Amino acid sequence: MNATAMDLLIWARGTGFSLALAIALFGLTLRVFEILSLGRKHDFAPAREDSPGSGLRTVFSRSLPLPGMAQKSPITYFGGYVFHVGLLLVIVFFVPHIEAIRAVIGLSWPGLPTAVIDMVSVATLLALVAVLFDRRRNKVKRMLSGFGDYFAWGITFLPMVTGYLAFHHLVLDYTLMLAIHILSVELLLIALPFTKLTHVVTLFLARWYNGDWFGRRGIAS
Amino acid sequence: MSANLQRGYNALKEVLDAPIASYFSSCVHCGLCAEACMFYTESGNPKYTPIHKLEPLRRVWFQEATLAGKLMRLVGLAKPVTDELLAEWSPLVYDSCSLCGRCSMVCPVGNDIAYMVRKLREGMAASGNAPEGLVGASKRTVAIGSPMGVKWPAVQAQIRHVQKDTGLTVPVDQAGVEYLVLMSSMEIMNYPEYLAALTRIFHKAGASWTLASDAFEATNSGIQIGASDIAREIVMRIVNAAERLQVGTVVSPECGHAFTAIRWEGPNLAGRTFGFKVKHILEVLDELRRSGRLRTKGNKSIPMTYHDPCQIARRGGVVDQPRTLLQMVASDVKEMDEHGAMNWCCGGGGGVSANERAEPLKLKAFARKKAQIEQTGVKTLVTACANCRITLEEGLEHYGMNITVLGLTELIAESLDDETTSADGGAA
Amino acid sequence: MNTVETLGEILRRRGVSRRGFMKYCATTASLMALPPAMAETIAARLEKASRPSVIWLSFQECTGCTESMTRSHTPTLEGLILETVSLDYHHTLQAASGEGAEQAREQAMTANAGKYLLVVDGSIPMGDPGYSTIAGMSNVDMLLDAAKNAAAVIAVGSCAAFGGIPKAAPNPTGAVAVSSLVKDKPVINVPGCPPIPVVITGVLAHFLTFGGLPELDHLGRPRVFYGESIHDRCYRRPFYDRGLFAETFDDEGARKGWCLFKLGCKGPVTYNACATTKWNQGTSFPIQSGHGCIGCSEPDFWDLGGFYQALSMPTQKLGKVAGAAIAGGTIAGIAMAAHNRSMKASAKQSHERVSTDELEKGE
Amino acid sequence: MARAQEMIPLVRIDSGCPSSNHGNPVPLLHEVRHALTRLLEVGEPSCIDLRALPMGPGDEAALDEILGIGEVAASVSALGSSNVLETSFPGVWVVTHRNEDGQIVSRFIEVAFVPKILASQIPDIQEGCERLKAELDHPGRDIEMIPPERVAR
Repeated sequence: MNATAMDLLIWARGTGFSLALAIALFGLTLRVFEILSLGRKHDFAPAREDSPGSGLRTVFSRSLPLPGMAQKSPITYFGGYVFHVGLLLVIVFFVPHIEAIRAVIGLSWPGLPTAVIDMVSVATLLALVAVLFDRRRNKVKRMLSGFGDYFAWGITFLPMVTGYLAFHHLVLDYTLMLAIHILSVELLLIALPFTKLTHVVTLFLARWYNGDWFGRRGIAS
Repeated sequence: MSANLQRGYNALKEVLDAPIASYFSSCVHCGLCAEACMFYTESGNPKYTPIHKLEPLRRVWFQEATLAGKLMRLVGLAKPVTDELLAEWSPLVYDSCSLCGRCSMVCPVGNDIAYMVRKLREGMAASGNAPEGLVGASKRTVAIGSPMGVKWPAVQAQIRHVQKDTGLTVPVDQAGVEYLVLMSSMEIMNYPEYLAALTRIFHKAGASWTLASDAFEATNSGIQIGASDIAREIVMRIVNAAERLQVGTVVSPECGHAFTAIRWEGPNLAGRTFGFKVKHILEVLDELRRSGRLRTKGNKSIPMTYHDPCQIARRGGVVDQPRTLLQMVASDVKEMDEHGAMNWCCGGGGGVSANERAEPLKLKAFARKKAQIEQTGVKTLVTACANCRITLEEGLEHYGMNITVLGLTELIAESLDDETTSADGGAA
Repeated sequence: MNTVETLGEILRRRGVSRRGFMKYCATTASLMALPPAMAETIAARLEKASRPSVIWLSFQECTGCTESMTRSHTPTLEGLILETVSLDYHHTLQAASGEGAEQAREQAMTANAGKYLLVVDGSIPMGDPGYSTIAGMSNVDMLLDAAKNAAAVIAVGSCAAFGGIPKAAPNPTGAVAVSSLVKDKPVINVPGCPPIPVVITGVLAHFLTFGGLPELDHLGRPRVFYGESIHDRCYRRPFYDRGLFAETFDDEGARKGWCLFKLGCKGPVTYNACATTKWNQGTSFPIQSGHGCIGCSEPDFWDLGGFYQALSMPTQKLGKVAGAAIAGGTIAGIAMAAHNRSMKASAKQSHERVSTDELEKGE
Repeated sequence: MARAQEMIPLVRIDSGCPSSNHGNPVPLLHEVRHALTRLLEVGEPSCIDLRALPMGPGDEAALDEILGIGEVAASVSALGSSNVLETSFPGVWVVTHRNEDGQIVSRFIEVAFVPKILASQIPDIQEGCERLKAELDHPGRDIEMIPPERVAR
């Protein structure tokens, strides 16, 4: 018997997942050390008292656009919202995913009906296509974008699209598509610490530092 | 590696810190910072995208402080930092950035881009890639004491004028006073009314104050060009004078970067906290108002609007004070659509106005401010930064706009309530 | 062996009426998972079908497949099929033993060379032949010998089809599937542990009726039986779609017959006819009895993680892996941190004071 | 061969929850409706194999209940018994084939004017006809014993 879809699935759920998780955790830990070890000089300038801003405030507030900004770059904002919220919902509230998370961290919670997940997935996929289109169309984004940006887009899109195709039994046999789906997630995990996808972790640090800086100066950023 | 590059590269390694590493790790190339930058919005050129201006610093961080970057450099995949790169980036780092920090407010992942441009300038300056105009200003500040070449005798001449006009004494080198007043050379040369206004206000308020003959200049080219060694030297003149005279508060003039230099960067350049407080003149005025020592009468009814200087508002936290003060003297204040912490920069900050090379771009970027002013429909523009004021006046003239620009401190001084002259006051 | 008598003749000889034959054909179509309209074609073919010789070899197996087939629930009808074939060698069922039995096999192979069907259950050990040997002959030799002149090979059960439980990690006997040894003959895989009885007889009926092989999927399984997953044909599927899952085997969801995905059901990746054909006179199948599908008709189902582990769950224990990765990341991180700190310290040390002279490019 | 199933009685134990309808009959009933339309319009009969459809516990009972019982109920004895029932929807028949042990071996919904299995089959008629002819040519006891008046009729 040659390698079958099932062999691939078994590898993906077993060795593959362990490897990917190990690389992701290794990488993220390393990255956090790399970042924090650079340190931050003590600020001798006395901070303003009763500041309206703070690092913690900014961690949350930066999720909302400032007035006027959303109109300036609607695809970035609305596309960004739809695909981020969509990804979050699909990753965190699709029952098979909850089971996978439970196996890793031991916690679980109620899921959403698959019809809802299905709709969210379509919206997420469309939003991802829209932001890619915008990346090619918008001259700023096109100038900023390199291989890493398209690669990051690809490895985000791949799990979404393979998951969707697997669920709907499209293109490939379900077992093979499921294996490819899991492998694509593993690729995402492996790339997480070493691409711009690291922002899922470091954006909290970045927002904190930014908010702390502005907060000391009396500005709610 | 040339000696210049070596010095610059070393300086860039020195400035790397955890915030910078977090910022570069988080950037997703969404391009939103461009939408917040008038150098991009008014020119339409994507190279003025704020995060793009940081490429040399990003390379140093990636190759020096990450394992992935070190490995990439090992196999020759990392893009090198060269003399040519720094030279190519010099116009992006100096001409197209006023350090206004608007991009730092909109970045969705929270990158403080202005903070990083300031750090990148350390390497650019150390490697000799700073623009000529700023180099000249720095040389004059260090050698003569002021970027515009103003020396103490020029200030003395102005003091004489003020004393003559107001009939009040301008105290010099007096120890133990409440306020040590600083000025910017712009105010000494172009806006002598500032010193007169302060003299009258402090007199009415009964506040003790002084000028220091060896530390009158508040502007700091070292901050703008990004050379901390030079900035420290300049700042320490003020610190030494203030501590020698044992003043309670050092008052930053109506100048944005001067406030940043002494209030926020000063203690860090000195490596210690100061034995005195540092306040912007608007903060001082607002405190005097609150304690009842500053009173005005009469309201100007002409419509006015207020331009927030970036370093004072967004980067300095002085947002409410100018509005309260303006309300005291003007009855028809119209706000621009985006103001306060989200104001648009005049385009001349961060050393841009001292950099002749940047002149055309600065005027192009001014179109944003122009549109904001036009939208309010007013003919009188009030601000609180001598540098903004010069840039605004140049811009308005360039675009043929008939708008009057006023300094807020003078506007307050004009409306001082003469009835309530304090006991020891002289003739008005 | 005489094979001149056709099935039609056999049936008539037994006094089966045309109505009975129609009923038989309708049922055969049903058990071959063919559309009812095919009954007439089947009838026409069966009239003329002749009686093939079948040699059944059992290797590393548990006899479950033979048990399953002999206990098929339609004695009369499937019995007819079984009686129609000439089962010339089956060491579990035949009366003969010892050398006589082996002679029967050799005789059948010679007499029907090129025409007989070879049915195999059990996997073949490639390690020490001593793991499974019949009459001093290793399983590999016997298989290759018998396959040489067979018309086709039917690998019955997951062991013969995919290696099955003997091949489960770490595969101590070096077990392999029939298809990895027999390359020059058509091999039909009829996996399942055991396969559904009517699926075994259905494949025989197909061979009998159409004289050839049914359409096979990429794993060599007849598409008619293995074309759709258990999940897709499961009556509990609506619960999956609505997000209603049994969490334990005795909770309210379990009593209400909700989806068993969370309890480890492998239905989504298992292709078999259980959900429609069912077992025990069409009474039920594992999911209907409240237990998830274990995926027994799929290759390496034994290594698919625990039977009670949801399909989407990683199969390996991750605690140690995660711990080791974080520890490794910490060590590498500390090394990088030390590097970064010394990089910054040395940069600070080699700081050349920038005076206004250095602002201009010298040299 | 002795059949274990005969010795091991199958006992259904009620799980305590109602055998709910899992919704599977609905698409099937739509299929039946389309088959009826076809039968009316082009006279084409259809047959649906109930063993090829996913049915949960209660589904088949629910289906039977919806279909109901119509006017005709017939029984065929051939290789075991077969029940042919017209449902309350004329033209829709449920055919249940059993083996000689009384176990259900297949079950169909036939949409037809008359299910084929009810009609006498030509080979059977031929055989019956021949048998009758043989009997008449060589009268055996059976025919002789019939009273003459009944033969005349």
